Amino acid sequence: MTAVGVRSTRRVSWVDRFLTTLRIVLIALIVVGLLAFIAQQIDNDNAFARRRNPGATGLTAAQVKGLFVTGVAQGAMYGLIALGYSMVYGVLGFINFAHGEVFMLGTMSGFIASTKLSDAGYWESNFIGSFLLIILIAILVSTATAVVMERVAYRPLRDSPRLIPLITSIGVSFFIQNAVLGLFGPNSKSYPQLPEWLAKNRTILTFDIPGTKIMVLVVAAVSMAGLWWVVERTKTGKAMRAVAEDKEIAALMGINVDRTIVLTFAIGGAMAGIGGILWGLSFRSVTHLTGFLPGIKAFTAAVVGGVGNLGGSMAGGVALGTAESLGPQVILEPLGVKGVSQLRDAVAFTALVVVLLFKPAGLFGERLSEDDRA
Amino acid sequence: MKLSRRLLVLLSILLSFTLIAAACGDDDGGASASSLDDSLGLVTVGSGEEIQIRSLEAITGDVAFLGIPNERGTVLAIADYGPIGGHDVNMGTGLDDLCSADGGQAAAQTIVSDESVIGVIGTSCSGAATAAAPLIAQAGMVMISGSNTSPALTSDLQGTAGENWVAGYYRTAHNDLFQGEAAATFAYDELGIRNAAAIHDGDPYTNGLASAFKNAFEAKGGEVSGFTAVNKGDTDMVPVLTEVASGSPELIFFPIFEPEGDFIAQQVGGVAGLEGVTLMAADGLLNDNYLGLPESAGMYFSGPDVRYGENTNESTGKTANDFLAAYEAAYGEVPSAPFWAHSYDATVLLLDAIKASSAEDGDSLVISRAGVREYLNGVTNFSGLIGSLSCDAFGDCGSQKITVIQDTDPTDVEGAKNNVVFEFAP
Amino acid sequence: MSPIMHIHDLTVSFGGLNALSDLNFHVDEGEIVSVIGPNGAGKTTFFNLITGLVEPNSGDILFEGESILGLDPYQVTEIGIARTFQNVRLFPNMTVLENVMVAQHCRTHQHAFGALLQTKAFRKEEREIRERAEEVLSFFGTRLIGYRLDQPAFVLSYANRRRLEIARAMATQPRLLLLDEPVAGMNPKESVELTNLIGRLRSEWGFTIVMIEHDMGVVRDVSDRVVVLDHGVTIAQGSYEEVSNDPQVIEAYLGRPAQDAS
Amino acid sequence: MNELAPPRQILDQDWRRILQFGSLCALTLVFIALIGMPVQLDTRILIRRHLSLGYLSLIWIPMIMGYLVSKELVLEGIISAKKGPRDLLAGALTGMIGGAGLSLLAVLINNFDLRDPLLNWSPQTLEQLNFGNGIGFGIGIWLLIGGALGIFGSALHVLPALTAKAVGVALMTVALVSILETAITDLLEGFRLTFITDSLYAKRGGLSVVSTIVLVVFVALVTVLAAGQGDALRVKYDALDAPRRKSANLTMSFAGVIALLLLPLFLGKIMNELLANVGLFVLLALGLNIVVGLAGILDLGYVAFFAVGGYTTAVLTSPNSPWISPELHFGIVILIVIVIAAMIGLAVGAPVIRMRGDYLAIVTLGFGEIIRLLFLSDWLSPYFGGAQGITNIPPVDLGFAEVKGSDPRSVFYLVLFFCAIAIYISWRLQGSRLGRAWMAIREDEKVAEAMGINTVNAKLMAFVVGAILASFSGAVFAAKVGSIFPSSFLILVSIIILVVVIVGGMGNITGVIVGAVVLIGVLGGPKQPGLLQELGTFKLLIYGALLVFMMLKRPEGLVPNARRSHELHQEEFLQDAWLKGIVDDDDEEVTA
Repeated sequence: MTAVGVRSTRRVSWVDRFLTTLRIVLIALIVVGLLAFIAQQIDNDNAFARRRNPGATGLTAAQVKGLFVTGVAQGAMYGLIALGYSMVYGVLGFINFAHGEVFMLGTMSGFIASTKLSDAGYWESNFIGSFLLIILIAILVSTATAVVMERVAYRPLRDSPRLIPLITSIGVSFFIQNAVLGLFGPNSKSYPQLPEWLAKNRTILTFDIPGTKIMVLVVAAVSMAGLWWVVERTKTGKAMRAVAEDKEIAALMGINVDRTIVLTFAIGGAMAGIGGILWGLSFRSVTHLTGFLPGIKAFTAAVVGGVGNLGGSMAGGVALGTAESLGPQVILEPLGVKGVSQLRDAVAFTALVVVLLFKPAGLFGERLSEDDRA
Repeated sequence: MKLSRRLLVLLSILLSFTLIAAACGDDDGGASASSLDDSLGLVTVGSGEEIQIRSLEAITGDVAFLGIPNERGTVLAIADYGPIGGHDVNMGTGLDDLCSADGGQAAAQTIVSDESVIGVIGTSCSGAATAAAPLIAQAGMVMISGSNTSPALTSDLQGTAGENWVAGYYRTAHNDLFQGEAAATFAYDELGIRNAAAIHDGDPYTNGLASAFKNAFEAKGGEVSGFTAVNKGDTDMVPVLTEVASGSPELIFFPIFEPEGDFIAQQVGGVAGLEGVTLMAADGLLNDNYLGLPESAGMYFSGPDVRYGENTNESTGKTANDFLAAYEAAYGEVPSAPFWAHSYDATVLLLDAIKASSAEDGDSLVISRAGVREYLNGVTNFSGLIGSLSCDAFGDCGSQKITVIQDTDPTDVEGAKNNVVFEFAP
Repeated sequence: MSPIMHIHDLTVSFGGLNALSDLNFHVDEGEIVSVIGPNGAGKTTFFNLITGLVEPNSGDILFEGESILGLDPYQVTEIGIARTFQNVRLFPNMTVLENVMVAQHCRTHQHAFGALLQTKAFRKEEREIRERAEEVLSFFGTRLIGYRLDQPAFVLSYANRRRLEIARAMATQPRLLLLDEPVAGMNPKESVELTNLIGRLRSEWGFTIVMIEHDMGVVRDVSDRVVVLDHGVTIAQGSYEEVSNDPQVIEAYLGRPAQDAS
Repeated sequence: MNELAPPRQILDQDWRRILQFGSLCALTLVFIALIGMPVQLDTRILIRRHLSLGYLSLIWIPMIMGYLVSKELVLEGIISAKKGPRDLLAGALTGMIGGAGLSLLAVLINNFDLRDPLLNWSPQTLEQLNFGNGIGFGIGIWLLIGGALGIFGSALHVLPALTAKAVGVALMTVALVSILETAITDLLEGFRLTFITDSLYAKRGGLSVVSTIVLVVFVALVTVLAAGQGDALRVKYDALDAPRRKSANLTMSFAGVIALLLLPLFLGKIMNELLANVGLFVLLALGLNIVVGLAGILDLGYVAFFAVGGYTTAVLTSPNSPWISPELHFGIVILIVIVIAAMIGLAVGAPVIRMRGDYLAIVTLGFGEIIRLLFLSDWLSPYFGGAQGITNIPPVDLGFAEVKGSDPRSVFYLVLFFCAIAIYISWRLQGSRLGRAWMAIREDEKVAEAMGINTVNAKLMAFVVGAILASFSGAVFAAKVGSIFPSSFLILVSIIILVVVIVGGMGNITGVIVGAVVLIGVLGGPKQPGLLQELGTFKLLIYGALLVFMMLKRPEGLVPNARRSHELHQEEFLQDAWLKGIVDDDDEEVTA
C-alpha cells in the first residue's frame, strides 16, 4: 500500500540522511554542469565555465540539435524494446532479461533476409517491398522466439518466488546469445546499403535530420499507435489489462490467462522485432551481442518511464536516449570531465538512479497490480 | 682382389670425408652438447620425441579475428620449417590467452608446467603478455609475439626499458610509439594537419596507440583538440563525434576495431562541424571487409607494411603469397587480420634459434635455453615475410616499417592495400 | 487506569475513499478491547495504521503519551506494539523455533562481531533467546515444542500456524498486542481453548490486547469493551451487552430495513 | 513399490511421444552440429582414435532421449507395466529419428550452400558427420548410431536395477576419467604413480581402448560388489544420535581440511593454478551467497566489489600506480580494502536497498558497469591507469614465503586462508541474530519489518559483508595476476558468480563450494580456463543452458539446502510428508 498523507514526523535514519545528501549532490552536479554549459555557450571564454573546464570549447547550435535528434531516435528504439519488458512485467511481474535477445534475433533475421534480397537484386529495385518483407520476417522470428521462450522457460515457473524466473531469463539470454555466436560466428555483419533517397539528410523545423532517423521515428510512432490501439481498444487488450491486474479474477471472468500471457509475449516480441529492424537499418550492423546492452538500457528505460505503463515506457526510452546522448556533453564536459563519451553508459545508469531516487515509481508512474508491487 | 682394395681405399676416403663433414656439421649446428650454455638449463629431446613449442593467442572472444590467423601462422610455419635435427616440432593444442591478464597467466602456468617447452609464440594481446611474460621468462623459456605492440612490454625506443619488460620477451610486431609517430608524421608533415582528434575504444591497444599519436603529434607542434573514447558495443557515434567536433579538428585518428570503426565512418557525415574532416584509422581496421565499406573511401590507414607479396622468409624459402595460398587451402578463407605474417616470422625465428643453439647427442637433441635467447638477441637483418627483422636490446624485433595507405576505391580492396601514400622507416 | 494508547481523529483515505474517518479510540492498560464490524469496515486498516504500514491523512496516535506517527513498522514493534496477521504470515521455511527467535530481534543487541568472535555475551544472549522462545512456545501446551521446534513452519496445521503467529508476536515482548482474527478458521473446540489463552495472555503475561474478531462467542467471552466500526466510523462502543443491543450495530450487520433502501 | 504388470505388447506404443522425443532429439543434434561443437571440440580426444569431445557432444543426446522416452512416472496405486522389448523399440525409434536429423543435415550440407549465414554449414562439419567416408556412409551411420544409443538409453530401464546402475556408473567413470585427464595425470604424477597414468592414457591424450575396457569392467564389478554398502553406511550415519553424528561430521570435515591442505603439495602448476582460480570464485560465491542466498537480494553488480578490492590493492602496492603509490604491505592493504569495500558497499547499497527485488537487480547491474567504466575511463586514468591498467603489483611477502602468480601453490594457500575466513563468517552469521533476520527478510520482508527487524540495516549489512568477501577475492586476484585491467570486471563475471551460487545451491555453504569447483574447475571462469578449456566460447552457452535447466528442474541446486529446497518444492514436499505421515494435520491435542 502506498502512503497517501504527508509524512509528518518520520524519524530519519542515517540512510535517509545519506540519500538526501545524495539527492542534493546529484542535483547540484546537474545544475552546476548545466549552468557551466550555458555559460560556455553564451561566451566561450566565460570565467565561470573556464574554471569548471579549462578546455571548454562549446558546441554549435547545430551540434546540440544533432545530439538531441540522435538521442531521440536512439531512445525511440529503446522505447520499442522497453514496451516488451513493460508488458511482461505488467502481466507476470518479472524482468524478462532475455528480451534483448529477442530484439537481437529480429536484427539478425533482418540481416539474413536483407542480404539475400540484396543478392537477388530485389533490395535495390524495390526497397519498400524489401523493407516490409524484412520487418515481417523480423516480427515473425522475434514473436516466435518470445512465445517459445515463454512456453519452455517461464510457464513452468509461473508460481515460483519472483526472482526465479528472472534468474532463468538471464540463463535464456546467455543461451540465445551464445547459440547465435555459434551459428553465425563472431564477426559483425553488415546490412546492405540504404537507398540514397532514404538515407539523405532532410531539414525539418531547422533540425537537420538524417533520413534513417526520420524512418526510425516514423516507424516507432506508427508501431506505438498500433500497440495503443490493440491494448486500449480491442478485446485482447482488455484481457491483457485484466490479467495484469489480477490473474485469478481474470480467470474467473472467463479470460484464458495462458493465452493472454502468450499474446503479451508475442506482442512484446513483435515490437522488439520492429525495433531490431530499425536498429539494423540505422547502424547497418549486427552481432550476437547486439541485444545485450540495448536490452539492459531498454529495461532501464521502462523503469525510468514507469513499468507497466506503455506510454511511459516509450517516453522513458526517449528520455533515456536523450539523456545519454546529451548528458555527457551538456553536464559532464562542462564540469571538466575528460573523454565524456566513454562515460555514456555510466550517465544512462546514473540517470536511472536519479529518477528512482526522486520518483521510485518512475517518471510517469507504474501500472502494476498490488501483488507485483510487493 | 684388386678391385676390392680400391674399393677399400675409396671407402676409407669417403669415411674420412664423412667424419670431417660431420665435424663441420656439428660446428654448424652450434656446438657439441657439452659446450652448450646451460645457465638457464638445457632441454633434452629424447629419441623419437618432439621439440615442444606453444602457441598462445586470443582464439576466442572479440579478438579472435586477430588471434586465429596468428595461431594458424604458427601452425603453417612449423609445417614449412620441417624437423630440426631429426625431431619434429610440436605446437600442442593452441592455447587461448582470452585477451586478458588473467587468461594469459593461467595459460602461461600450463605452459611452464611442461618443462620440455622451449618457447611460446604469442600472445595476441598486450594485457595477456603483461601477466604471461614474467612466468615464461622465469622458466627460462622465450616468448615471441606477433601482435603485442605496447611500449611497456619492450622499451620507449629511446633506450629505457618499459615497465613490464622482461628478458626473454620478443616481438615481431611494431612498437606503438613507432606507429604513433608514423601516423603523426604523416598527418602533420604530409597532410599539413595542425588540429587533430583521437578516439580509442578503451582497449589497452587502441588507447596506447591513440596516446602515442597524441604525444607525437603534440611534440611536432600540432594541437590534439579532442582525445576521447567510445565503448565497445556502442552504436550511436554521433555523441562522440560531436564531442570531438567541438574542437573543430581537421583529422580524426581512430585506431579502433570493427564494428565501432564502421559506425564512425558511417555517421561522421551527419555531424555538424565535421564536414570535410579527414579520417584515419590503423591496422585494427585494415581488413578486406572494412576497406570494402563505401564510407571508407578516402580514408587513411596506418599499419605495418602489408604489401607482403613476394617477401620471402629466408629460412623456409616461402613467400607471403605461398603462405596465403596454403592458408586458403587449409582453412577455406582469407586471414582476418594482417599479423599472421608476424606470427609466421616469429615462429621461424624461434625455430632458427632452437636449431642454432642445439646439439645432437646420439639420437637426442640437447637445446640450450640461454642459447635461444642469445640467438634471438643477435638477430639482424633477417629477411622475413614482413620485411627485414632486427632485434633490439629490449626484444623489439619487428621490421619497424610503418606505411600509410589510402582507400581510394572501396570496390578494389587489393588496390587499396597497395596504394601506399607514405612510408615511415627511420 | 490510564490509557496506554490514545487515538485522535484518525482519518485515512485511499483514492478518495475514506477508509477511516475521525476515529477516536483508546485502550487502557491491561484492557482487552475487541474491534468488530462488517467486512470492509476498516478494521485491518486500523491495525496497519497503528503498526506504521499505512500513514494517516490526519489525526494522531499516542502510545504511552507519545506520538508514534511516522515510525517505521520495526520501530513500532520496538516501542512495544506487536501484531498478528489476518491471513497468517509466518516465515514458512524457517523452523518453528527460528520464527520465534527472529521475533526477538529488537529486544537483543548482539552484532555481527559478537557472532564472529563467539563472545561470551553473544553466547549468553543466544541462549537467552532460545530459552525465551521455548518459554513462549510452551505457553501453547505441547503443540509447538518437542519435535515441532525444528520443523519448518509450513508443515504446521492451520490452527498451529495461528498459534505460532501469536507466539511470534509475544516474543517481541510487547506491551500492546494486536490480534487480527485470532480464531478464524479454528474449530469450536480450538476457539474455546484459544479464548482461554487470550485471557491468560493478559493475566499471566500482562499484555494489553486489541483484537479484531468475527466470532461473537469469543468477543463475548474475553472483551472488556467492544468497539464497532462501520465504513470507517465508530458506530458504538461499550460492553458486549450494550453493543449487541445497539440498533445501529444491528443495522450495520443485518443491513437497513428495506424501506430505507429506496 | 507395487506389483508390476507384465510388459506391454511391443507395438503398443505411444507414437506421439516417440515422435515428440525423436524430433526434440533431432533438433538438438542438428543445433549442436550447426553451432560447431562437433568440429571445434574434435581436437580433444577422450578415447584415443575412437571418441573425441566433439562426438561426445552429439552422442549423449540420443542416449538421454532414449532413456527419457521410455521413462514413465511410477504412481502409487496405479499398476505400471514391466519394462520390456516395447521400451527398447521406443528408445530405438527415438534415437533413429534423432539420427535421421543428422543424416538429413548431412544431405543438405552436401547439396545446398547455406554457409553464408551459417558458419558451420561447412565441409568440415560434413566430414565430421560422415566420419570422412562419403555421404552415403554418413546417412546410414547416424541412423544406426542413433538407434543403438536410443536402445542403450532405454535399456537402462529394462536391465535389472543393479546391472543398470553398474553400467551407468561405469560410463560416468569413463567420461569423468577422460574429461579430467589433466587433473588425474597431474595428481598421479604428484604421488609418483605415473605408471597408472601411462597405462591409462594414450601418449597424446585420451584413454586407450584397452584401458577404457579395463576401466569399464573394473568399475562395473566394483559397483556390483559394493552395492548396498553406501546405503548401509548412510543408514548407519542416520542412526547415530546427535552428539555422535556431530563428532562424525567433525572427523569428516577435519579429514577434508587436512586433505585440502596437503593436496597442493602433490599437484603441479596447472592444477594449482586451477585450484587457485576456483578458490577465488569460491570466495566470490560465498560472498554473493550471503547477499542472494541468505538475504534474498539479487545483486547483479557484484563484480564491482571484486574490482574495488583489486584496484585498492593495485594502487596501494604497485610501484607503477599512477596516482599515489605508497607500496604498502599486503597485510595493511587488506585492512584498508575492508574499509573501502565496506564504505562502497554502503554507498551503493543505501540508494538501492529499499527498491524491490527486480529494480534492485537492474540498478546494481548499472552500478557494476558504472564502477568498471570509471576504472576504465580516461578521466580517472591519472588515478587508476584507465585502459592500461596497473601493472607490476608485487607478490605478497609473508616473511616466510612469498605469494606470487608464478607460484600458484602459494596463491592457493592464500586463497584457502581467505576462503576459510569466508566460510567461518558465513557459518557464524547464519546461526546468529543477523542471519535469522536475513532469512526472515528473504521469506517475507514486510512481516520481518513488522516483527521488529530494521530491514534496511540488515540488508545493508548483508551487502557490506558480501562486498568485503568479494574485495578479498579482488585483492588476492590482483596480487596473483600481478596486473589489473578493467576488462577483468565485466558484467559477465557477476553473472557467472550468480550461476555458481545457484547451480551449487543458494543459501548453502557446501553447495556454493561444490558449485564453484564443478563449474569453474571443469568449465572455467569468465577469463579462467577450466579442465575443459577446449570448450572456449561454448562455455557460456553451457552456463546459460545449465542455469535454465537448474531453475526448471532443480532450483535448489546441486547440494540443496534442506530449507531452500522445501521452499521451492513446497507442494511436493507436503505431499510426500503427508504420505509419510509427518505433516501436522492434527487438530486434536497431541498429548492430554
